[in-house]
Amino acid sequence: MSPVLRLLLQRLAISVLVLIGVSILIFFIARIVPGDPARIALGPNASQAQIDALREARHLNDPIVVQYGWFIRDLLHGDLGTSLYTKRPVAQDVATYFPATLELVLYAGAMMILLGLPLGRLAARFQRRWPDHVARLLSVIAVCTPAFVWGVILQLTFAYIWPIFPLEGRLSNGIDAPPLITGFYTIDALLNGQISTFFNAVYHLILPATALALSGIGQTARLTRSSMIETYRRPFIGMSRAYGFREDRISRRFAFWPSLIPTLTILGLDFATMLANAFLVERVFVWPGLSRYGVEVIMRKDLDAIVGVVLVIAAMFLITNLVVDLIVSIINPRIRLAERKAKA
Amino acid sequence: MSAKSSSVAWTEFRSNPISILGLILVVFCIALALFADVITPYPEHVGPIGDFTAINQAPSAAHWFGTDTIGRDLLTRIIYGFRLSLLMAVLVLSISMPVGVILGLLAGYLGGWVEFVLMRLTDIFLAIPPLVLAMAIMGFLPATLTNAMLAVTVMWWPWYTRLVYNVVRSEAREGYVLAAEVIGASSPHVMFREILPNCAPAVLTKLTLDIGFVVLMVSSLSFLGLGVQPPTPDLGSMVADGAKYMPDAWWLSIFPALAIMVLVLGFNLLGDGLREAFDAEV
Amino acid sequence: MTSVLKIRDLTLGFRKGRQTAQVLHGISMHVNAGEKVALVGESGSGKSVTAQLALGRLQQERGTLTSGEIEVVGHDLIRHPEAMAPERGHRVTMIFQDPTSALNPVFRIGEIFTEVLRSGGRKVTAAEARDRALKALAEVHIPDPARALDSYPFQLSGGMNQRVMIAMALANEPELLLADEPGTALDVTVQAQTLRLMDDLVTEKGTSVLFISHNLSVVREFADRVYVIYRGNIVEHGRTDQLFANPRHPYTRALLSAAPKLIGGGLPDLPEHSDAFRDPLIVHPGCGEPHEVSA
Amino acid sequence: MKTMTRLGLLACSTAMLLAAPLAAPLLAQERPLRLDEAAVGEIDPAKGADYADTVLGVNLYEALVYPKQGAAGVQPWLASDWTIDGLTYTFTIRDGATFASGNRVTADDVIYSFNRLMALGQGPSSLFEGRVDSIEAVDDSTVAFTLTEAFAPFLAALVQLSVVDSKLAMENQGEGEFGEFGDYASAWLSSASAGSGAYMTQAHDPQVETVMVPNPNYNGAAMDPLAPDEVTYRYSLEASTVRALMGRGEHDISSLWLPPEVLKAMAADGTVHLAAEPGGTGEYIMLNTQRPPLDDVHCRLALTSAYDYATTLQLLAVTDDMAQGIPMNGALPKGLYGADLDRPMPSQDMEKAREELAACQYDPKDYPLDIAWIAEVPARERLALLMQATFTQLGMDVKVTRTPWALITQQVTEPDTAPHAIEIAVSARTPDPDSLVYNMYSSTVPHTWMSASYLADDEVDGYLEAGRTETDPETRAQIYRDLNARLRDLAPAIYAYEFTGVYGIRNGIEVPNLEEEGKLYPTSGFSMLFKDIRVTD
Repeated sequence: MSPVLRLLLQRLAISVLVLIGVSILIFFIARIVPGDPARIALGPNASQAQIDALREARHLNDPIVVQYGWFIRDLLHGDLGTSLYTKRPVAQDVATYFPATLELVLYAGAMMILLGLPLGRLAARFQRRWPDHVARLLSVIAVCTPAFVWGVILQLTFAYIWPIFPLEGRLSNGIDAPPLITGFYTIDALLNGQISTFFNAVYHLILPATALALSGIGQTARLTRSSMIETYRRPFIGMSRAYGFREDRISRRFAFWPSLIPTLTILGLDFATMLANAFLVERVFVWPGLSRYGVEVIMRKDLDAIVGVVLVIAAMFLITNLVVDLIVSIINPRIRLAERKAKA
Repeated sequence: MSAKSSSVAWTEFRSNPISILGLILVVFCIALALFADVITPYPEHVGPIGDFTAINQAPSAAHWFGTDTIGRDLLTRIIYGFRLSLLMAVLVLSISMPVGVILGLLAGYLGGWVEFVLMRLTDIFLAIPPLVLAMAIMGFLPATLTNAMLAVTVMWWPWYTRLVYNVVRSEAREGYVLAAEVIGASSPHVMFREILPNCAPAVLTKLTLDIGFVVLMVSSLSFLGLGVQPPTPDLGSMVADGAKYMPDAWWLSIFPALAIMVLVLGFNLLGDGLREAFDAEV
Repeated sequence: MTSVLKIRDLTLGFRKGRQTAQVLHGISMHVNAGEKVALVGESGSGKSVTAQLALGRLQQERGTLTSGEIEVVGHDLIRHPEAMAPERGHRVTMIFQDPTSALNPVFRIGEIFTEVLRSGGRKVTAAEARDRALKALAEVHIPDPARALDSYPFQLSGGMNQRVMIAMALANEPELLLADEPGTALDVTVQAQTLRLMDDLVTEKGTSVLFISHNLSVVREFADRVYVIYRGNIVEHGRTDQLFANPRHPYTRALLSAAPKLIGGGLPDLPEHSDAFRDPLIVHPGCGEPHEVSA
Repeated sequence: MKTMTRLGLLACSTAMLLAAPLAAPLLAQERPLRLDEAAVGEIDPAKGADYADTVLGVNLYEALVYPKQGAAGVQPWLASDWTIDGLTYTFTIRDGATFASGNRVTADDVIYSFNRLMALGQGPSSLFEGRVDSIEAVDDSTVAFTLTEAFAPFLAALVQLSVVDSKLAMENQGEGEFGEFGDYASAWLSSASAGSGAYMTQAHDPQVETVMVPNPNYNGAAMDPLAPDEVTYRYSLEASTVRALMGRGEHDISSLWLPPEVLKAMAADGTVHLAAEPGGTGEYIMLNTQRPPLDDVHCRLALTSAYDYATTLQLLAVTDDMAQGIPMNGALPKGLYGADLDRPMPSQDMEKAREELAACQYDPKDYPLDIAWIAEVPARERLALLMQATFTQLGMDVKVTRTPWALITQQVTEPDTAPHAIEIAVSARTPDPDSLVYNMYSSTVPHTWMSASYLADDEVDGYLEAGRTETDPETRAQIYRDLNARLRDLAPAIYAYEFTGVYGIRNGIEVPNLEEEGKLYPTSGFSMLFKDIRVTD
């Protein structure tokens, strides 16, 4: 087995354990709170008989550990319960709304990497000179401003005062959603050859993705900068300079790649922050995603739906970390080639 | 880790104008919060009492930041919002930090099953984005100030546990710890007297940065309507409530938004300055 | 006789805030073509900064104050330090204390080697680069050069990495090789082996070497001429045989008497400080600086 | 990295360039109508409960009867006429009535719909609970209901019985607990419509929007030739978003819940006009009659006297001649039996409030008062804060809590956990006062958000029962007037004001039912018939 694969399997096993832990945590929090879930689920007009029937049907009279067992069994059957908010199965809601959030977060993530890394690299290369000061100031402001404030500011500026971008939604009124394949409108539109729908979807993504990405861009730039400054102090950069490697080659290659390893690990966390900040941004831009659904179900004490949303987001976060681990292990030859060293 | 003495750190800190700016902002915000009763032009507007004859007024000489939807002076409420944000941040951190630090010490120093259990628990907490976990907890509890703080506290300690754990793991191999163990010092002694002081720069730096981030988190919760309840002045809910009146009454959300920015920025710059000065890994 | 390195009355200071820390107090030295010269002193004596100045790098940093003259392969590095940019890695190269940490851990030896061959903007095709690298590695007696090129530094032993380093240092046929505590981080026998290998090669190619070292046994074995530096001042200068046979400066004597402790690397124990260490420069016969001779 | 960055920039800039001309919506339809509601839309008529659900219900489905336009009572709708014989109500289904599927509307569809409503036990089912003894098909187009006992509000209640296409529903039903009826197509009907209304669903997402197109088989009341050919009913838009969309001409009719300032600002832009939908909804500040100190009527009267009615109305003003509320002088909004319009409107009287408080057995200082307001309706915060300010002057310790609606529905099931006071809007669901006050004040109903006063008064119960069984309209009206008087004396609520829905309507859209004299359907939501709306540009 290759070391990368072994590492991944190891991480996967840990992730599954963690996910089980998360499910226990969230399940118990949901059950110890005041209020009878059956009564909440049935709404104000329910009779005592209806409530008793539901308590029985959902095993609410069993000990909590047994209830957790039932919960896991249903979970494995893809049954997350029913949402009070949409009156549909939670699993169906999650499947409907998650792609929108994921699409938004992935675009924001791409912006974070494409803009944050170069900005941080630039700051490190020109450490303590003006590009550094500008980059640092921009990134610290980006980090210190909550995503919802960016949302409000961007919407006000670029959709209201200068109506360059759409105010809200995933597609303009009158443009139909592309046939469902992945749930990502941009990808589905391309797969179906609907170029104008693709651009319309991208056009709608720009403002919310930017609002979501800004603090990530700042964070990435800061991390990249400090990681690269650390790298610049290492002897192999001294060697590169002594051998006359061009400064921008060092900055782009010889200092950049080693710095990426610690940066990437933390970028995984930033991605998680984005999943959370999507809750704020989707609200501002009326983005029909899982986060907006999450806010609504939380406001309504829709227990099954809350548990479902948190589990999905935790799973997403763990998958992100797995992907990050994979990328790091590919970039970092020490992990990739661990076996060869053992033999040598 | 903490190779630099505090005087060297101070010299270094002082030489960085950005850090000084952070310090000034922090002192400014704290001063506003402390002396809110004296400074604010309309201290009676902190509560529900407004002036229904002066609703939604644009910024003017009488109301520098305008008035809100029930005629309260926005500047007054923002200054009290500083007080509340800072108070919440301090309370949240004064519980989550010690808990996290002690658990991190235990996990890192004792190892074995203690380490396994604590660190897996930490992983579980860290596997859910903090805001989502806090929101979920708030989803199950009534939205009150206490519960909001509780929710944030519950999700904050693991960060300190992990930080201290990592420091301890590297410090435990250091000579002075081995030396202390060789001469037969007790575990608590080694943990608290030998290792803890060496975690201090990292923990303090993180603490400073975290004040900003707790403010950010709490205001995000409030923005979603899950945190502080009216009429208590809170910056996040002011932004959310004001956003409904955009763009006509822009001041309602722009000023509180800027206030959050300034507050978080101050602690961030200060924290960054400390990090560089102490060379601390956070 | 041409000097590849010529330093005259060189001072160096670092400004920090309103204070200036003076590191070099007006040193003069030279390295002639094909000559192996050692600069000996404790850490912090100013020997490493001298190497950095010779690369033209340190004077480009902000807060660095220099005066005097420093001329390397014909370039005036006080006025035009940037002139060194295309020469680094070609006419002047360097070898380091710890070869493994001096090689970038996330790139293969081959990639680093190619970069070295192309440094200063020289056009070298990939095939050509690999060819030259293989030859260079063969010269330093690396058993399987092709495999080494495809390896990462951490996959090779320290000795192998030092050979790679030497191959890189000599691949572009430099005129001056700066050896900053070469191989101090290595095992003593490995260090000795690689130094001998280097010595053979530089002798064969006629490369000048500036050894920067605190290790007197290394200096005694490999250097033709020695400068002893103490706190930013050259205190004694002579041919290796003269200096070791007849150390005249109190500091040199103290160093030599401490020598047994120093063999095998490691940080030198500071010889006990004495005011006598501040005595003026002593130059052994026949060893004057070029400008003094011509003057 | 370098190439990636360039690619990214290239992609972004290309997207911007190409997207700009696409900014204008590509309208496939000639007369689109876009409107929004604060809540989530439920298109299953057996589950619908609130305003948005009513609007969806009346457009997608037809009931046997419909509120009279511009008057009290009901008119023929899906039923062309009916006869009442003692406890039996017999309806004849309109000739040629057809579902969107092309199926004819038959008596069996009515029976299926009624049984389905009662089996699911949600939405408007409580209007009929225990009242119908049997329902049978006399022939294909005649259906007869037999009641268990006299029930005067029955006919009016039928406006809430939407008739579902039973053949289509049964083709689409899933597994469920209802035997041969499976799940009563519960899942399917929450995602598609199966009615005979003027419109049918094209797409439905409860969190986003419902898209409706005209029903090609519709043969009910005439449809305006300029009626929209595509209706998008959107959910949960922020006030600022609606305002901006309307400013750009990308939205046509706002929800009812915009703060007055926003409506005012929109109207001032000159691209939007306002229209009001008065009637049928009371704004009640329900006082918890089971918790001290409000279990003492004098304490309650102190609050009703201290309440600042004038400022309330001032806060609801949108423009000089339009407001989101009008004064209310009792438990019944105008337009319902028993609402007496001659009585003076209440006003703040602090003197009287202090007297009542003195007569109250409790010292207000010992009992902190908690007032809740519904988080979903931001404008109510002001009224809660206004109460806090006013009641504090009486020496009371008042706490205000923002509570999400779902939590309120949960809290109110127990008088002990319910707040002392909470402002709730209650609408008559049918054009009959019984649909409003019975659920609010009868001591026999389970505790719900409508009955958060927990009143238990024999005299009130007596009036309520009498109102149900009495069929003579004039006597009934007197019963409700007496009830109203009694409810003023008992003060189970502060009758704060009567809610008036104010819509912002984009110029170019005409809503005659709201804008023309005498065309209003006085029951909340029933005027929003898309078939009557004109899209003129």
